[in-house]
Amino acid sequence: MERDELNIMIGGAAGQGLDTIGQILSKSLVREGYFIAVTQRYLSRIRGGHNTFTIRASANEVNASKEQIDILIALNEETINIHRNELASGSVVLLDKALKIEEKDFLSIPLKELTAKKYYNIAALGIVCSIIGLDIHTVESTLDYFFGKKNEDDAKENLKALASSYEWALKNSQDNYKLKRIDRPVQRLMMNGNEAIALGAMSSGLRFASFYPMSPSTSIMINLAANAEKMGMIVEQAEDEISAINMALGASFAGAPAMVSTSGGGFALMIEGVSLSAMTETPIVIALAQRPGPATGLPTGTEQGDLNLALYAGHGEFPRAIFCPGSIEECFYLTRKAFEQAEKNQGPVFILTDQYLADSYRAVDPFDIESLPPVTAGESKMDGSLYERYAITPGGISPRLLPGMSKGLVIADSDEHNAIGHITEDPYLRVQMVNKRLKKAEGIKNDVIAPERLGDEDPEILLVSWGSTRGAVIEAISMIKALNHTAGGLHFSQVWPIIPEQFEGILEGAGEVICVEGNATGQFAGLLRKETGFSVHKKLLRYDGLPITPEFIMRKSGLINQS
Amino acid sequence: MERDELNIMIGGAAGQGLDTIGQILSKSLVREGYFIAVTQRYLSRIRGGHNTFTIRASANEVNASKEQIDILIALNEETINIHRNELASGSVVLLDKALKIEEKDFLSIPLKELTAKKYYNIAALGIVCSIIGLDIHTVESTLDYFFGKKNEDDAKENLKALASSYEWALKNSQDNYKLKRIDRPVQRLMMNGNEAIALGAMSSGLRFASFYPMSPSTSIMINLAANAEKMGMIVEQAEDEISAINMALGASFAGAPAMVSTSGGGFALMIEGVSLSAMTETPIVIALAQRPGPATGLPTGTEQGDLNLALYAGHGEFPRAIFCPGSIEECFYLTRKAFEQAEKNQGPVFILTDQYLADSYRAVDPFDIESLPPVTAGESKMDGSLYERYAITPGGISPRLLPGMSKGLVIADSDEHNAIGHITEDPYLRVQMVNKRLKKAEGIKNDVIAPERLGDEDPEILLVSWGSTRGAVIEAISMIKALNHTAGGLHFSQVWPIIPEQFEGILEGAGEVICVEGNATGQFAGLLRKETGFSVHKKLLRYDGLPITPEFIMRKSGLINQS
Amino acid sequence: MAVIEDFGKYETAWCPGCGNHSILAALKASLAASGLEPHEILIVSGIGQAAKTPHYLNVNVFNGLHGRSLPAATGAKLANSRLKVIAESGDGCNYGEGGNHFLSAIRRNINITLLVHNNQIYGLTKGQASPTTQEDFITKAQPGGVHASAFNPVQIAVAMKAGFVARAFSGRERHLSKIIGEGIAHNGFALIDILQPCVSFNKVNTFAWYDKKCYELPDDYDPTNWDIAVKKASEWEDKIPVGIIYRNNRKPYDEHFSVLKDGPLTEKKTDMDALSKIMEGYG
Amino acid sequence: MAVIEDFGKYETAWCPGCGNHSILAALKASLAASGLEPHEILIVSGIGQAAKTPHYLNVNVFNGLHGRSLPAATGAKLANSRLKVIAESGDGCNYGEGGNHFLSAIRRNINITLLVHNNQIYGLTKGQASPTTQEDFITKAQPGGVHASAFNPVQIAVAMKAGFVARAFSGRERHLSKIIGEGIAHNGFALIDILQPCVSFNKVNTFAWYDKKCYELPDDYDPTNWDIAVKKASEWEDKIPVGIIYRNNRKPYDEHFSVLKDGPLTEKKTDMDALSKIMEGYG
Ligand SMILES: Cc1ncc(C[n+]2csc(CCOP(=O)(O)OP(=O)(O)O)c2C)c(N)n1
Ligand SMILES: Cc1ncc(C[n+]2csc(CCOP(=O)(O)OP(=O)(O)O)c2C)c(N)n1
Ligand code: SF4
Ligand code: SF4
Ligand SMILES: [Mg+2]
Ligand SMILES: [Mg+2]
Repeated sequence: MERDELNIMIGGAAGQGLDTIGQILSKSLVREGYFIAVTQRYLSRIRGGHNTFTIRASANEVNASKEQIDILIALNEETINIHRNELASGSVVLLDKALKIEEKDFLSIPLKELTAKKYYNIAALGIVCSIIGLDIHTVESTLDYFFGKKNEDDAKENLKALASSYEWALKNSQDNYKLKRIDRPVQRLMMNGNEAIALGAMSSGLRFASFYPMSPSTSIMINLAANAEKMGMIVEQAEDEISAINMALGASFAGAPAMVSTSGGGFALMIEGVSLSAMTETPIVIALAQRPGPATGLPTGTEQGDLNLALYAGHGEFPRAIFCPGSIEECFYLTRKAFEQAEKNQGPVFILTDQYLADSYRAVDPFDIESLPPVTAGESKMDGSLYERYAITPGGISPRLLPGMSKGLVIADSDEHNAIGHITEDPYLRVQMVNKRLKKAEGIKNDVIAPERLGDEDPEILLVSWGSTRGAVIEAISMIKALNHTAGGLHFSQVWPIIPEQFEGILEGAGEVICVEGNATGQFAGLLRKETGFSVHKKLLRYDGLPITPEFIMRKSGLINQS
Repeated sequence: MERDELNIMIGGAAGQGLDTIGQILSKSLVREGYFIAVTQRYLSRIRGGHNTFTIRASANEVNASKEQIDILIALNEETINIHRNELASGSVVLLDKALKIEEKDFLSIPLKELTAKKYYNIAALGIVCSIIGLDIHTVESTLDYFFGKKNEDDAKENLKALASSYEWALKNSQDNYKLKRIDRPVQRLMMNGNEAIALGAMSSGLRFASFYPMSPSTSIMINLAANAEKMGMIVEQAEDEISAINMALGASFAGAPAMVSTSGGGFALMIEGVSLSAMTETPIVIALAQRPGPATGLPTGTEQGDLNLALYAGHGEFPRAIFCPGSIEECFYLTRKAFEQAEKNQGPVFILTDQYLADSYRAVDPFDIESLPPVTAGESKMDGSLYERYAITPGGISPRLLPGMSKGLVIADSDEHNAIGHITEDPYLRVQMVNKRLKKAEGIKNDVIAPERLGDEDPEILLVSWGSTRGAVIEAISMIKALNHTAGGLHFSQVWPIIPEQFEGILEGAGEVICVEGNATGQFAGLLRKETGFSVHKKLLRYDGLPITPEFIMRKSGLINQS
Repeated sequence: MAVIEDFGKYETAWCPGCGNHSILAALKASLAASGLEPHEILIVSGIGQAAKTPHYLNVNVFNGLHGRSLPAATGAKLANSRLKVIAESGDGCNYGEGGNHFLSAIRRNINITLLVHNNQIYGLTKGQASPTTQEDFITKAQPGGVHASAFNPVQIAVAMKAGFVARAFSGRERHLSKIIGEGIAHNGFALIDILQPCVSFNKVNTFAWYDKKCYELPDDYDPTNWDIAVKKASEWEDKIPVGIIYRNNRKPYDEHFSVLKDGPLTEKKTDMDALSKIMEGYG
Repeated sequence: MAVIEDFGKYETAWCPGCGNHSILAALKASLAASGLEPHEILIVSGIGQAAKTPHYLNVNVFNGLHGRSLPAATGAKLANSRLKVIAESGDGCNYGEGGNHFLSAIRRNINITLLVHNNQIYGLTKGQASPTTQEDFITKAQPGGVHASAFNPVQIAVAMKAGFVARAFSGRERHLSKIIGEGIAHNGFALIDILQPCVSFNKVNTFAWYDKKCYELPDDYDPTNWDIAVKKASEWEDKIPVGIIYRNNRKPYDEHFSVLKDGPLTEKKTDMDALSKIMEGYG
């Protein structure tokens, strides 16, 4: 039997190499032209515990991960116990013969006979590739790509383990897990959210990035650091998050487009700096990768719990823009938009993402990089006469000179200031300056990304969502439609500002409006009410640290039975 | 002519001793039985600049400051230039003859003849006390109270300067600025907002307070420090605000009721700690004294610009209570309430105040301290068996044991945890714990202070307000009524949680609903809409760093002409 | 008296071979030898691999924020000075995120024992450089190598005349345990910087690396001599001294507060008469 | 070449008699002598009385947050290494709120000149203790006296082998100006801790107090000898040495970055070919 799609989970302890299997398998799939959606679950430890790497592979485009498992690669017994209930009918479990678990639909692999312990994970890879019918040459070259530069002997052993296990599976497994072959595979990239954000930042002309490590944001910076040399950037690990944002602001002030990345607790420490960005009118892009709080919370889980914090972070009042990508492509393009907006409006701009999206690999078409110009910091040069950093203008944006680039002196101030930038405590000037800063909100509004309309018009059921849940919502809409309801979606990839006129009609036109969010209080539903007066009819909230899946939406909405 | 009330402004440069005049005059007035409302304006410098200390003194209760000046004590020429327009008809300006400014209604004082330069401020005090008819003995004893412990010679010279100037004024000034005498003066206290907060905290059983200096919050801690020895407390200045809140949480965990105080930028640094308080379920009271932002902003001005920040500070989701006193009495009683709520609900509670209230002296009746029990940290003791710090209970509140007080071991954790307090990453437990923490919101709601209804029922004009603007709103309501409109008010002394059922009818029943706030975006109006769907009809916003006055409300509402 | 078993036995989340296992064992032994009961002890930690330690012990625990163990420990100690307070965390936690608190704890001489698991790397976040990471060390976050010079906490603590300054190595469990015991017994701030191999992310400063370099200070070493201690503290390249590098008898912080003379804050009652007088003072 | 007048003349918000006036004058003289044009200079400050200084000068200014001048200055320097970057703030700003950044700036050896107006008090917030306030000093916030020992920034900087460590006194304006000049000329991190009387809030460490204690280091003093510098740095009780206490030739931070070899970040263009290759790497 050929399959259009398969959901493959690799489970085991940290340190057993499941990440390696997952990455190579994913990349091989992408190289053979399949679409993928990866969900990674890991614990806050380096060895041991129980982790999973789940790949939904499909011949057709996929938007979200799936819950039901078709192939479970169990690197230990615990994996079977934990995930037995998630097995789809007609599924298969691959496991080491040494575990001595014999059950129907379990394929016991004589790993010991196939290779040495060190290469067990590669052997498991070989088995699964064989079972789903991947071309061994593709897998071999992917393996090469991953291990290429390392130890030669190892590389050889890897290839041997792959070949022997691939062979073994050809002989010893059933034939009903083959993925439908893609004839002329389109060349796509395999990329996760954080990689796409890093790429977006580089294409925007990023020059300076600073950070303090914090999951799930760190890999944005790791990706930038790997390319800093080539791209003419500095990626600086700071002594703490406070330093990170103040460094980035110093760099940005001096003329280097700058960003920081962090997660909840680290962001909390940056909040004074957000306010400084607004007051000094210094551009900055803040990538805030959400994880469950409060405090340290679930460091490796996912959540959409920091929307309110992003909306209101910073003492005093000032405009901001908050983008929340719903796909890998949006991670790239909205990061670009974030840089544009930061430089244009000279203030703080957010990219609000989360662990799920950060770690979720997908197959994406290459971005049209050539046609995309990077931003430039500073608009004008002047000589001699007095430069007014905070000149009052109709739109609130003052022409920006960079220090040291001309004879004009640039004065930025965190106190309330006059047009030049010197401290003032004059009530009249104060009001002028507040108005000036707030006026920028108009420009930001002009550039707002309208929410995306999905599915049917005036549907019985309208799912309202934002950020990383986009894919799950798209698939849930199809599922609801399959149950003979009309269903639609209103998805926000920018949560601030929002412009009621763009979507109020859609809310009014729907039967039941359901807000789908990865938090416990319905923060976006609250924002909607604040901005429109509209109360959603129902909230589907998830806050157990796991991503929202189409199945979760269906279960919680009562449209399909709880499993 | 005897006056019911007088508005007296002292103006001059920092360092000219206007604070001393203001304090002694205020206290003398209170001791003679008058009501007062003080507004202090000062700049962010120690010497020079232009400061004012304005006392509205009245035989009847007063709720707010006034703008029009009856007596202006000008310690320098600048004062006259700046405040000339604020003089009421029939006002008098007191100034040094040496300034050589002669105008009608100006009283030139031969200061040089009356005393030495060092005592000019005391001489000015003597003049004004004489003019308004204060008993010189009251002023003398107040002077004594202020300078008592210091240099004896100085004290004598002070008294001499006072006497000679008092005498001079008796002979040389008109008789139409006498305040109506209070026959049997009630003994009241002269106290400002920060002093009342400190007193409230002490009466609540505060044991540990930590802070990093920041205007306008610092004096809360200065007041506590002065009494730490007597009251059995430690008041610790930390190396930064992050340390301040973490210290307070450590102390509170160990069993010492604890508080911190700060302002916007310093609070930004405490936000991670707020989240820690919620996650570890450790009580803490946070006094957040607002000043205009963003960033350093106007360090010595006033604003109500950090409501949103207080509402949403902290990554992750958790309940909180936010009190915002509208009078000195409320500063005391709501601080008590804050401690009660913090200990009861084991989490963060805010006192949201601002520079205006912090520095505004009033005459208040002594508080009935004896009948008020302090809070106690920890509810139960147990021995031997396993103690569950985070036991799941119907209300979300777990019995609290203190470490070291018994054999039960207390485990607090900033990660998600099981009932004992050990780290967990289990999705099921996670949901249980989130629910447990959020359930506390119900208890907090049960104790909410309903908004205060002021003025007429179902009025043509309803002023909605919160925090320090209460007095101005009360007086504005009277002014509006005097214009033959019906007028009412809905004033919130607790801004979170708010319970729509308590006041929705009042909003609906009013003709025009006007929200009065000391910020530029109408943050409370936004909160109202979010929680009730109700949009206020008009917003009266002030954000120039000055307090909202009754006159401001009248001008801005269009009810009286712009002056 | 509590025996070692009273301090519990838990499964840990650490990698096999990690130096943390020995530190935990040594700490347990020290606590058992200290004569303290589990409930008399409070361990305050931050976030990181090291900071998980108190979860594997029967003691009171406040597991706070990354970098903030010292402030929380300071508050707890000032609140209840009867508690034996230990702060425990990693090098990143204490010298990175918490660097400012490290300086302040020394200045205060707060009587807390600070155990730093110094693996010269950020372990829990998968191997970025910490302040103690050696110059030129390469990580994924520092692919061009670390450009800053390594922080020598012992040097700074000695320079600031901290009350008790020691270095130890997790590979010498018995010696480590003895030092921890002395640190706990010290009345004032005690820093014990514990060299700890991270088998997963630090492939340079390994067990063998430390083992080769570390030598125990001789019996006749005089830790009260500041001049000598300054020199000792700077030894690192060839040989690394382990032991008590420096100590003095500075007055611990809590003893400066006369309010604590008759008992901890947690035992005080609110004096209503005193409060009334204070209130009357506003009259 | 710029002359002293080019650096402007502004009215200040400082008290008459404050040491800051002399520091401003000395700085102006140093800048005029440096050969730098106003627009080539960036002064980054925090918040406090000292931090107002750059507003009284014709230079580029980034007046940021309390305690955060060093990170902002570091970012600016890494972004445009052609700028002469000076960080200027008070003792509270740099050693209190910003203590962690102080340590990191030294570790990085970022080529910034740090001028600390050290009045041993929080001036702008009206006289609370700062980290450099002497033990037992009484303030309204510390009515029982300061219980922590005073931070000696020079000691720490020397202990950490900072590139350039000096102490100066605002009362010796000419000497101060010379030291600032040398600090600015130094290629690497330069700390100049400037003793500065605060006439309003520090009635102990007055002009006379400093003047009596301060002595200039003799010409034959060798600031490259670390051992001697450690001792010199600790002098405070009787006599206070002013001058360059320690210096070395550590490589400044920006020179470690090969990416800066051909010019500052601010002059780089985005290399689209390189970017395409990076993207293809995900294929
Ligand atoms: C405010 C904040 N920033 C960052 C993190 C992420 N974080 C957790 S542990 C850690 C580093 C731990 O390193 P170290 O203290 O050396 O401990 P180790 O894991 O090496 O024992 C970091 C950066 C966090 N939890 N909180
Ligand atoms: C985050 C933050 N905390 C506190 C303050 C308040 N504050 C302003 S200046 C200052 C102290 C200044 O002392 P110092 O740095 O020594 O400078 P000086 O005024 O003595 O020159 C403080 C605490 C602030 N602006 N920001
Ligand atoms: S990552 Fe390193 S420090 Fe963490 S447990 Fe493993 S070996 Fe130990
Ligand atoms: S308060 Fe002190 S530091 Fe500030 S200006 Fe006055 S004298 Fe100078
Ligand atoms: Mg570490
Ligand atoms: Mg100072």
